[in-house]
Formats: sequence, C-alpha cells, structure tokens
Amino acid sequence: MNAPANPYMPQMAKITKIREQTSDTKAFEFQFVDPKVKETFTYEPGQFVELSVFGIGEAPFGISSTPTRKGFIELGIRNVGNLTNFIHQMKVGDTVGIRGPYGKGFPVETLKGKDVLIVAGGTGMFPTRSLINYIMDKRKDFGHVKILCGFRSPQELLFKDEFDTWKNAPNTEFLLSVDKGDETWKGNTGVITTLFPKTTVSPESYAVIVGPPVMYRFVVKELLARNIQKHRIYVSLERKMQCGIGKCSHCVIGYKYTCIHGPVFNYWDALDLQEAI
Amino acid sequence: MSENPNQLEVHHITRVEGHGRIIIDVKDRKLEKVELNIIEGSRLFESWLRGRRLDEVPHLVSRICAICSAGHTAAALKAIEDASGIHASETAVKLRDLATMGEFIQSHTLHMYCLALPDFLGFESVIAMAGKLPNEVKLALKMKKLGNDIAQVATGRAVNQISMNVKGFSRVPTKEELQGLLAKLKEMRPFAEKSCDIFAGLNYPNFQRKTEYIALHTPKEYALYDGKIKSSEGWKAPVSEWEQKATEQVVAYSNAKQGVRNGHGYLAGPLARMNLNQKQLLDAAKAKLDAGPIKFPSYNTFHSNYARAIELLHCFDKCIAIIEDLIATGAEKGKVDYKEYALLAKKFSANKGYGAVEVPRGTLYHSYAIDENGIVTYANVLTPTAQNLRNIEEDMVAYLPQLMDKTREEICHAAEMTVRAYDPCISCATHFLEVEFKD
Amino acid sequence: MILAKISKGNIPEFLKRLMASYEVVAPVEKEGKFAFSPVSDPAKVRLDYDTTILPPKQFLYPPEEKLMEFKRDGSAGKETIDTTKRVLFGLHPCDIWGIQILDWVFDGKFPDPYYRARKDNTLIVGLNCTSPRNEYCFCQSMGTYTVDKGYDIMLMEEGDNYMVHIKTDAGNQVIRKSSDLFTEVSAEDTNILSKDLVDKKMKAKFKRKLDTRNISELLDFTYGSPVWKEFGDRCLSCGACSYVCPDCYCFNVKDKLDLSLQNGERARTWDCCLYIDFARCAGGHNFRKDKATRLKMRFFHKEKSFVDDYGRPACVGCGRCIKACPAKIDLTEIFAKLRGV
Amino acid sequence: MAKPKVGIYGFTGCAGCQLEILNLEDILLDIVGAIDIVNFRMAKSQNDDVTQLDVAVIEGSIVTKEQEEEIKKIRDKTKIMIAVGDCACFGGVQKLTQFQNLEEAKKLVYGDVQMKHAIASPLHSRAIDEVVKVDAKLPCCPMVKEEFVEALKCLLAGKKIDIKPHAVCEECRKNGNVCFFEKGHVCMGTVTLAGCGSLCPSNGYPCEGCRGPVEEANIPEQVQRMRENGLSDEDINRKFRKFTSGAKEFANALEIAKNAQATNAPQEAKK
Repeated sequence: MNAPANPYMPQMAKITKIREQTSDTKAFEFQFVDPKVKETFTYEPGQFVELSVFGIGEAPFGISSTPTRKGFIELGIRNVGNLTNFIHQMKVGDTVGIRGPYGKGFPVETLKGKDVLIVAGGTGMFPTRSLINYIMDKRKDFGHVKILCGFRSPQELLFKDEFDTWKNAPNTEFLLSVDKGDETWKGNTGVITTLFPKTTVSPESYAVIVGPPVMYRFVVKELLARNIQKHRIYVSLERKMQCGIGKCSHCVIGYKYTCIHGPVFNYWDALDLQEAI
Repeated sequence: MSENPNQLEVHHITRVEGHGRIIIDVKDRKLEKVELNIIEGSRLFESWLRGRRLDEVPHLVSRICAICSAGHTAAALKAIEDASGIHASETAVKLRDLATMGEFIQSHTLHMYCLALPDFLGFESVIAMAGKLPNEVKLALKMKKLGNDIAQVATGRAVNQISMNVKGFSRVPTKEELQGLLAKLKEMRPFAEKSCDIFAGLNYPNFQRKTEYIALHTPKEYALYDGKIKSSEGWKAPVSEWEQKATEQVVAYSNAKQGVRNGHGYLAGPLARMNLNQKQLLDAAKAKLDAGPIKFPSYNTFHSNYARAIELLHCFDKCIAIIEDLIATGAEKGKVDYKEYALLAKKFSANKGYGAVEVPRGTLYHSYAIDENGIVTYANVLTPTAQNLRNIEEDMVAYLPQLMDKTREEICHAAEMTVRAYDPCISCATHFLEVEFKD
Repeated sequence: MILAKISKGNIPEFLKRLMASYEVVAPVEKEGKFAFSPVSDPAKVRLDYDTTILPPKQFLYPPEEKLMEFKRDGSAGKETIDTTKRVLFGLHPCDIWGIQILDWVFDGKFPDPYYRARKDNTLIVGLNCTSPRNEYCFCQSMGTYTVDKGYDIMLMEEGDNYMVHIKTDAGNQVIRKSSDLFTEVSAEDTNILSKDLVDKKMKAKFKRKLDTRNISELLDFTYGSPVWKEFGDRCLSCGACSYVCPDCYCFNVKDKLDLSLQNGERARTWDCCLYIDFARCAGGHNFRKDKATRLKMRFFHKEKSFVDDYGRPACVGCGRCIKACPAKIDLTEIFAKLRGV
Repeated sequence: MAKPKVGIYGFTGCAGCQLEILNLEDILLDIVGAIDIVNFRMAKSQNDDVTQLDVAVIEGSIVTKEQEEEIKKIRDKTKIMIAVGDCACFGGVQKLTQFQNLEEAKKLVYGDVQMKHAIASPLHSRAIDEVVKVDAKLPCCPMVKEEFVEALKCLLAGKKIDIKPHAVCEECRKNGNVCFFEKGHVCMGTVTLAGCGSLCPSNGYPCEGCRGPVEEANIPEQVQRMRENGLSDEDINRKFRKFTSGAKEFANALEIAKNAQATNAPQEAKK
C-alpha cells in the first residue's frame, strides 16, 4: 500500500487462521480481501499495522510473520483490553480492517553479514519472530545468530512449535528461560539475563532487544559489559500508537514519534529520548 | 397483593413519579379504610438549605423534583427576590414564564399520553399502546419533546434549570432559537387541539365529590405564573399568607404539612384551576371548552385529565404569544452577567420572602428567610402533591365503595387510577413530608 | 496586480460579496472577548479585535471530526471529507504562522486528507499588526510578528484604508470579482507602506519575551530541573493551554455505533498530552503518570521536537495559553526559570 | 441474539434521571425495540420482580432500611449494575446532611413525629456503591441522556463504557467559552469530570461540580485559586459541597489543601 489517498482508511482483511498460544494470547493470520492489496502488501520485520474492528476501535500490533512468506500477515494478540477482547472472540472468516505497515522496522540491511543477538521477552516475541523467520528464510545472508527468549512461566511460551526449527538451524543458538518453572520444566529458570553466563557474545555482534519496559535496562547492562557498542544495539519500544502516521501524538517518547521514528530505535538514539528506557 | 384476604394492597403505584403504596381494608365487601403510604425516602431539603447562599438556592431546589424543576426554580426565585429586595427585569419574568409553560407542555403531555391514557384505553403502558396507536404516540412524544425544547432554550436544560437565576438569566435564547420554537409550536398546535377532543371523548368514571378547590388567581389572565391564592369556598389571600392558609390543621392531624383545611382535604391542580379560572383562558382554549361535552366547574376528579388537555392548548397559545413578544422586544434584556448574582460580600437586610407559582400538579409555595449576608436561615416548601394527598384518600373513600362487587384487581386498578388522576409527584412531596397513616 | 487599496468603509460590502460564495469566518465579539465565528452580518465583524479565545485552527481541524462511516457487515468504510468553501477573514500574522506549522504536521509523509481538503478550500485573509495586541503577546520573540506567506490576501491598516497585498491567484480572483471596491495604489502609497512596514515593526514594544536561543538544548540540559515539579504541582491538567494553542494538534479516535449496532462512524476529537490517560495503555500501564512529566512533555514536544524536526518551535507567541491557564502557568516564566533568570 | 433484559429503578431522588430516559423522545421507541424493559415503574404497570437482569439502571440514593434490602435483591439478580445521576453515584444533595447533626435536621423538618421512612440513623443518604457493588457510574444531575444512550450501546455491543478522565474545561474550551477564571470568577470545571458538554458554563453559569471530581483533581491548586478570588473558607466549602458532597475529595477539599501545603512547606524551606 504505497501512500494511499487516505491513510486512515483500513483495508478489509479476513481471518484465515487462529493459533492458540497461551491462555490469553492467540496468533491470528489475516489475508486482505482485495486481491491486489493481498499481492502487493509488503513490510519489514519490526513494523506494525493498525487493526480495526469497526464499532469497537483500532489499535497497533507488531507483525509477527515475515515478509519473505507472502499472501498473508500474522499478528500475535494478547487479550488485555476492549478491542483485543473482541478480536479474541472472532472466528476464521470474520472481517477486520488493517492499515499499514507503519514505522521503522529492524535494520535488516545493517544486520546482513553480521552476527546477530536477539533478546526477546514475553510478547516482545511477536515482532522478533518476524525477524527470526526473516533470517531463517535468508539464512546465508547473516552470520551467527543467537536467540535468547524469556517468558514468565512454561505456560506462557509463545510460538513454541517453532523453537525446534530455530534450534536446529545452521549456525544458530537458541536459549530459553522462564522466570518461574514448574514440575515439568527442565530448562533454565530465572530472568532472561541469567542466560548470558551460559553463552558467549562476541563484541562484534549486533543486538536486538524487545520486551517489557523493565527488561531493557538489565539486558543493555549485560551487553555493554560484553563490549557491544551502543550504536550496535537496537530496541523496539511499545507505546500507544493510535494514528500510526505521526500525527495524533499519543506515542511520543521524549520528542520522537514511536510510530514514525520507531518503534525500532538505535539504542544510542533512544538514550537521548530521556524517558524512553 | 397482601396475604390478608381482607386487605388489598397496591405495593407500588406505577406510572407516577416516586414511590407510593395504597392499602385498602375491606370487610364483608365493605370498605373499612384506605391508606396512601408514601414510601419514598426523605431528603431534608429544608434542613440543609439553611446556611446556603441565596443565589445557590434556585439550583438546589430545582432538584426537589425533575418534572417541575422549572416551577421550583421560579417559585424559589420569587421568594428569594421577595426576601432580598432584588428585582428581576420584565424580560426575565417573561422568560421564566416561558420556561414554566414549556414544563406544562412536557408534563401534561407525559401524564396525558404516557401515564393516564393507557388506563382509559386498557393498555399496560405507553410502550404497549405504541403498538396499536403508533401515530398518536409518536405525535405525543413529539409534543412532549417540544415542551422540553422550550424549557431548554429558555433555561439551558429541560430538567434542572441552569441559566434561570436571581435577577435574570445568565444566558438568553437567541432570536433564531426563538423562531425555531415558534415554528415547532405552530406545527404541533393542531395536535394540541386534537388532544382536547381525544380527552373530551374518554369514558370517565362517573364519580362526583365536591371538595375545596384552591389555585392562584388573577383577573388579568389564566393564572399560572402569578396571582393570589383563591379558594372555591370564596376566600382569597396574598401569597405571603400561604404558610398560615395551607397548613392550618397540621397539628391536629399530626402529619407534617399535609394539605388539610378545616379537617378535610382540598384539591390543587388542573381541576382546581379550571373550576376557578376558566373565564381567563385564552380564546382558543375557551372556545374548545365551550364546544366540548364536559363543563366546569366539575366535581369529577377524573376530569382533571380533560382539564389538562384544555390547559395544554392554552399553554401553546401562551407560549406563542410570549415568544412573539420576545422576538419583537428582544430577549437580551433578560440577561444578567454572572457577577451580578454572584452576590459575594453583598449586604442585605435580614428578611423573609414568599413565592408561589402554578405547576402542572397545582400551586407550589416556597418561602425563605435570609440574614444580612444573604445566607438562608429558614426554608419552607409546600408542593401540590403534598397538598393533594389528603384529598386523594378522601376520593378513594368516596369512590371505592361503589366498586365493592368488582374483582380485587379491578378495585386496585381503580384505586391506582384515582391516585394517578392527580398526577402525583411523590419525590416532590417527600422532601419535607412524611405521611404516616398506619403501620 | 499585487497591491490594491480598499477603504475601511468598503469592508462590509466586500464581506457581503464573499458571503455569496463562501462561508465567511471572522472575528466577532463574545462576552467582551472575541471569537472566530461564521458570520452572516458584516456589521458584526470586529477587525479591531485583540486576539480570539480559540485560534482559527478549529476551521481546518475541528474539535470533533468524522473520519469515516462504516457498516459492520465486512464492507469497507466510507470516508467523509468536508469541502466547504470558506474564508478565514482577518487573521493576525501569528495565527497565519500557526496554520503553516499545522501544515507541516498534517502534510508530511502521510498527508492528512481531512485537513488538506479543508485547507485547499480555505481562502485566508490576513490583517497585519502594528503593535502588541494585548499584554500576553510575545510574537516578536517568536518571529511571528510578521508573515510573508501562508495567506491569500493581507490587509494592512493605513489610516482610513487597508493596503491590500495580494499573495495568490485565488486572492487575486476574489478581489477582481469586487474590483469596484478596490482602488489602484499610488507610488505615494507604496512609499508610505514600505516605510511604515519597517517603521511600525521597529516601534512595536513587547513587554513579554521568550528567549528562544538554543531552546532545544536548554530542554535537554534542564530535564531534571525542579522547575518542572514546581509548575507541575500547579497544573490542573485541564487542557486549556492545548485547546487554545494554534499549534496543538493531538487527537483521539473513537468509534460510535447507532442503536442497531450495525452502522457507525469513526471520529477524531482533540486530545491533550496533559490528561492523565494520554499515555495510558490498554493494559493499564501509564508512561507519564505524574503531572510534572506531562507538563514537561508538552514543552519538549513543542519547543524541542519541532526545533529538531522543522527548525522552529511549535509556538507562535500568541499568548493564548498564558491568558487561558486557570492556574496562571506562564510558559515565558517557565523558560526564564529554566534559564535561571 | 435475545434482547438484553433491563430494569430501571428509582430510589430516593428527584426522578430526573428516569425522566431523562423518557425525554429521549426521538429514539425512545428504538430503545424499547433494542432492549427488553422488564421493570420501569415510572412508565409501566406490569413490572416483573423475578426475572434475572442483564442490566439494572439505578437512579436515586439509598436512604431507608427497606431500600437497602431492595437494592441488595436487585443486585443479586443483575449482571451489570449502572448507577445514574448524582444521587446514585454520590448520595445526591441529600448527602449534605452529613455536615449536620442528623437528628436535629430531622427534628427541624418533621418536628417530633417519628417517621417510618426517614433517613436511617446514623447513616446519611448513601450512594449505591456504599451498599452494593456498582459496575459503572454515569454521574451528573440529572444524568446526561446522551451519555446514557452511549453507555447502553456499549453494553449492547459488548464494549466497556468509556468515560474519559478529563476536566470539564476540555469541553468548555472546545465550545469556545470565555473562562470564568479569566473573567475573575471561580468555576469548578477545572476539578470536575467532563461529559456534560460544559453545559453550565455554556449557559453563562460556572460549573457546580455536579459530575464529581476528575481523576487526580488538583484540589490544592483549586482552593488556592478560590482564595485568590476572595472566597472565604465557608464559600469554598459551599462550592465543593453541593451536588457531589459524597465525593471525598470535594467533602474534604480544605483539609486536602491544608495537607498539601504542609507537605510542600518543608521543601520550600530547604530551597
């Protein structure tokens, strides 16, 4: 959708698949009704769309599918409010409105040929999955890839059916932790930073961090301790992006619009935003 | 219905405003006793009004009753201005008059079509009636809305007035707004006329009981906004004497401020006004009355409904006259800047004042005393429903024995209909009044 | 023709002719103050106004605006665009500047079709200022005392006449249609005008000032200043400053349904970054919980973000926010305190 | 989909909120079509006290023992309970007795007659949520009928009722009114929840606070402004304690201002 006449008008899309993830999270696959849009819609990993249910409202969601796989987009949606509650009750075949993609995604061109460290906490998995699968589909274009994932509990793992694929991919390391395990849990237990001692991170790596607000500070500390320079760290920030196109101002952090200057920020730039992290 | 086979009880009187209960004692198909219990909680207005500043009073007392909030505001304003020596401009008085007329139109239409007519035509409610008589119901709703629109344009809000204040109005209607009302009034007027015919043709119960009828009266016009107190017993009194006239027998009855005179109830409201003031009706209403089958004075309480229809037409023509006058002379003169009634630090001479207006259900009396800082030291309000309560009971005592061969449901329905004929405004009555007949 | 002259006495007739083909919005008196309002009676127009309660932005970006109508049957929404032909008459230079700044925001990478359609259908008639209009103006500090573009016609007061600078073809056309009301400008007029322009500018005396040098940097340095809490404690979070600002444009979007629940509309309404729920998310997390942070945010956005992105603050020095604040918060005072003066 | 079952109840108040429902003349028949009104004593004769309710709309405050029992019964059979108007949301003007000696107040009005349905001592008029759980509140005196319709539509559509936590100033400014503070008067709009459309200021009268305090109302600043405008403590209390004296922020405004001053004073001294 290149610069449509009216950027506020959503394109209609149908739900084509729903995958339950956790008790309050589902991944929805959508296909645009207009065949032309379906064919031409493309995006970068890390970008987001605005999803509408007419009469209920509109909200931003990071795209969790990869643009390397065409014909549909997938959004991970956690049931936290009015709109998401409504979407959670929808079924395959129901129609929603989607507009976008918006914002700056992960710097895939910069990452090409580099070692990449991806740190994803909780629903931070949604946009990072897009990047992970993008790299998987273009595996040769990237160096060593290390994926660190953290979730609150074994019940809250997202996209766990894909973990094996990632683990088994060439030149890829996949580490997983939960804050609190249970009797069935055999993996690592503890906050995401407890994974750092279990691996080595090259100072030449580029890092991508996405997770809840509290996570950034601790993860960044680990990275800086491993001599990764600030400008090689990327974070994706979540705010209340309402219009998605740099006007309504709900997502402004410091003095930048998350929706057009982000949501993916270079850590060096994000530092300057004072209230960002 | 109660457990006692001899006692019929209407738990909640419906299609009235507020909560009331009727208890009818019957023994061997003979009526022993009728009680009208008011079960609405009290609000003690007259207690906490003490200590308020006088310019706050109109807004506070408008909350006594939503249906006649403009009437309460007007009566309070008159009493306060009487006490404080503040004078409202002529235009402000016209606007107040207009606001209360709007209230008459909305209240009478609501009562006639939504609360009373379903009784006469055998419907459970106006909602049920809407299925069979959609056009009449739609027109009635439109007429009710017009009444609200008039009050809203005149005072900022149909329920609980805003701009109607001491000395004048904080906002006055624009010429365009007034012209808009005028057009609507003229458009709806045929239905107001038709309403007279509809309510002339209803099958009213044949029930006659003469009582004392009391209303405001002035030879100049059909008294609604202003006048002296007049009784069908022949006496007249200025409004400043209302506290003596209206509450004479209170102590003997041990019921606070119930409308009792010389040991019997009296009637206030449309029937009283029609019986006393029909000569002053505007031409069209008078002509309708002359041509119709029902004549006044009438001693049939149920004819109150017809009286309302005639008053409705009168109010239409009165509104049209006021609005045409306001358009010609300008409403602007009724406006008073807020600082003129934000009476901070202003000095008054301590005084007591009285005000009365006719509201849809009868004469409404207010009185206040203020101190030199304009702080209320005494407040007293008498609403028409309170005045009518005794008379309602007496009506039931006289009427229900005729029906003792009917079913319990029919008796109860008749009792409820009798109460409804007064269009009682129970929350209105309860701000100061607690009626206790029997446990 | 780029210059013309009209006598003050001819202005009502000019307005009347404009009304034939446009909705004319001009300053009128309201409770002793002034407001831009659609007018039908030229006699009501008050070109001697000081400033208006609300800026003219409401006619390009209304407080509440329908974006689209929709049905809930899976069909696409239908956009609703207002193309009323309108004249904004008698705008002071600061307000014309204000509109230009709004243009930057609403155009950009994703042009806003609602704003654009209104703007394209609006003719702007300016009215120059020759001295501060009231005690709140500080437009000299903001460089918005004069304006060189963003209008179609500029009226410049000169004795009993207005010298008329015709900036655009659209402006030229409306003047040509009423050419009998305008006269040619003499060499003497242009002489007076060019002298006066400079002269009056120099004469203007502004008591209220805002030092804008390095304002973006200043905010970086004073991020942790106690000044923010001092003023934040006073802030009532009422939003008055934003709504009266020519350059505040935050909005909120809301869907409304009719009683059938089958049809509805999506509308946007003005919003304000000082409200407690402005940065509160669906999950309940609030990125700016306390008043001081929100107040600071407002100035960061207007005086830093805009300087970095567009080279100047989103403030035109009209002084409306100072006048409107019930807590008497004055931004010139805040910035003076931040600078420690 | 079955029509939701709705009951409309009035407790102690002026019946203005129920009347406002009847004042929705233009859409009244549509509303009646969209919902199943099983109980509405003010408008209907046949009222059902048994059916389980999807929505109960409550007007008026709880004053008597009987009412307390009745509201509990209604709560038990209701999924969503909405309090409408200031009486239901805050206890109403009748809550003003809280600043008086209740027994003396009763005596003043009724004399020595013992009233069966008088305000139950020692309690004063109570808001509905002082007695039972309330799911949503639509304050204002009377309730704003447009807001009521919006709330009804939200419930029908399965949406949360969304009342923005903004001050009346929001609407007042949008309406282009001249601020009362600018004119040298005091207005309660700065600390009062918006939603009425700034009805009073738009009609030339300062806001009287009838929608109750806005979230995190800046009471100390408001009190300060009132003092600067020449209001005495009595005047200030009269402004705060009017239609929503049931709200703690308004009932205790002077105290809140005093406490804030006390907390700020040591900081001032340090500077």
